[in-house]
Amino acid sequence: MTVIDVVATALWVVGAVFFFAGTVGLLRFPDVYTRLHALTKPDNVGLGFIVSGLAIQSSELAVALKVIAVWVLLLVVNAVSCQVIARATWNRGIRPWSRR
Amino acid sequence: MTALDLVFDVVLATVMPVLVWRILASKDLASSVVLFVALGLVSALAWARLHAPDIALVEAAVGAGLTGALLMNALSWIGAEAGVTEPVSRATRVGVGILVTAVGVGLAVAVIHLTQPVGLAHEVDARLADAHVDYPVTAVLLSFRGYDTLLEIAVLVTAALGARLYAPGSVPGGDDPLSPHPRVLARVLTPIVVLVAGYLLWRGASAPGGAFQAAAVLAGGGILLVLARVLRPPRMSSIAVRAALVAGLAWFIAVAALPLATGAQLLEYPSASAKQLIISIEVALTLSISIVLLMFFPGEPAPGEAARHPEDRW
Amino acid sequence: MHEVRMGITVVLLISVVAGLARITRGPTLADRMLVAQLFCTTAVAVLLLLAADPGAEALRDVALVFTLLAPTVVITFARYRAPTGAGP
Amino acid sequence: MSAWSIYACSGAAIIALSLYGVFACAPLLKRILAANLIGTGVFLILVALADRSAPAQPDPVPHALVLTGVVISVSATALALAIAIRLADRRSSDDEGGWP
Repeated sequence: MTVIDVVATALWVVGAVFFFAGTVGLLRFPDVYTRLHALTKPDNVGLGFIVSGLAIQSSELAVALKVIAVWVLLLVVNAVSCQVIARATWNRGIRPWSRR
Repeated sequence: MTALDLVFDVVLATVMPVLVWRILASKDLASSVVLFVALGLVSALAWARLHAPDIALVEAAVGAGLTGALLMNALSWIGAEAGVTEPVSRATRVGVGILVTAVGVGLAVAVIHLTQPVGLAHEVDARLADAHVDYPVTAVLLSFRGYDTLLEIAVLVTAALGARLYAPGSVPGGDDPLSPHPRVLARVLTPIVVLVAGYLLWRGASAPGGAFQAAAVLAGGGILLVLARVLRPPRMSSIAVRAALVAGLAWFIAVAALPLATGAQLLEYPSASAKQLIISIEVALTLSISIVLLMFFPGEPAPGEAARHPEDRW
Repeated sequence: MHEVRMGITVVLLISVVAGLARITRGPTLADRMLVAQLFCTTAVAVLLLLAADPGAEALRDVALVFTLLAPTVVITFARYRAPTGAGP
Repeated sequence: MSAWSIYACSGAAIIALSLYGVFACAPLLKRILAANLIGTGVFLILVALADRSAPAQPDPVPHALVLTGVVISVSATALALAIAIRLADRRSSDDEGGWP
């Protein structure tokens, strides 16, 4: 394993941890809005780490740019999707959970 | 194949039937639809593992994007409680259960014991030069089995006509309660969707991609525009829509029948211009299939009475 | 490196399967939709990891298509009106 | 067990489950879903069989079949949904009428 491989592996492991954290949040958090917050972790950070690992390891620049493009696109799409989900939930009269 | 590959395959292959079971067992139809979307995503991974990236591409667009949207939309029209057929008696369920178990086990055993080594891969490879395309799957679709694809587009156009006859679609009015996000997102994504569709179509001659993939992506983008209320659902009354709907079929038939005039066989492309003809068919097919898929989407039900009489909105 | 990537994909797959419990539990449709979105993100990650194997480059396009069409279902869900008046 | 046989068994299980769904589920929408899922099972078996030659190139003929099959299956589902929409509409609008 070269240095790059080691770094890439570390990045992937960190990314996988964020994916795992997202699932835990999805299962443990009390309402839709907090779960949305949990979901953004794998979306943004988790995939970000995995993509960085792949990008530094790829031999071609085009490949690195493509995986980064997928990540950026997913950031945009999921950010808006989360807003849409939150707004639809709010419009249906569901209010955020609070510790009473 | 390493042990980890095996673990991945086993987990994936177990998750799919479990999802199917949950889809059919879940009490709430909306969660069935969500689970169905999840199954679409998971099965795309299975196609990827089985070295079928073409199918993964179509599945990604059709299974996850289109069918999910169609089902969710149909659910808004039908309602969660409507559309219930007669309850099935216990005896029938037990009988059917026994029968399908037999079918499943028999099928699995039969498939695993297929010893005949592999079908037509060698034949396709040997004749690839005659097909005028470099990518085997595209060669099978448009050259070796052009017949199938020609009939398929006919089936698709018929299905689109049928779907529109039954549920002609509606035009939602009023303010968008989700404004402005869907509209902005659709506007940002549309150029990228068109670019990706073009890229997939262009790749089809030499690598995974082609008319079906491009059309599925385009249709997904179209549905996004309709959902975001940027575009209205395509209307049958529009000449442009009708032309786009039949373009693929008409052009394919023309190209297929033309060699008959020179004494050649049906679908025998003249070898000098074969590649150009295949590409032109692919472009026409992309257009038609994407419009067909878009026609399946009847639009949102309008609030109140309007949704009850969709024929008024033809 | 293939083994490392496969190891990561197995972890991702198992973690997303655990998330399935949320679809069953709900309680609202939005919660279920979140799981579908998590599935989508995970599928993209898995596809990108698988695409690093030689000969599997096309899977990057699949990931791209996934990303592009993910919002369709989310927006149909958001438009979903239960006609009987029941909540999401 | 090789990879293809695992997926082929999975396909057989999906076919059995969804066949059961077609006959035993009460909601019309679920029957439509089940019919669509039978297709998924069949495709899985076909593509698994095409991959028997792994690690050599898989057989392109089943791939082409499934490719068209996926699109046909979404059309069939969409047509069925359109009919189901119309049926629900009829039922709700003329309850007094003679619609079955």
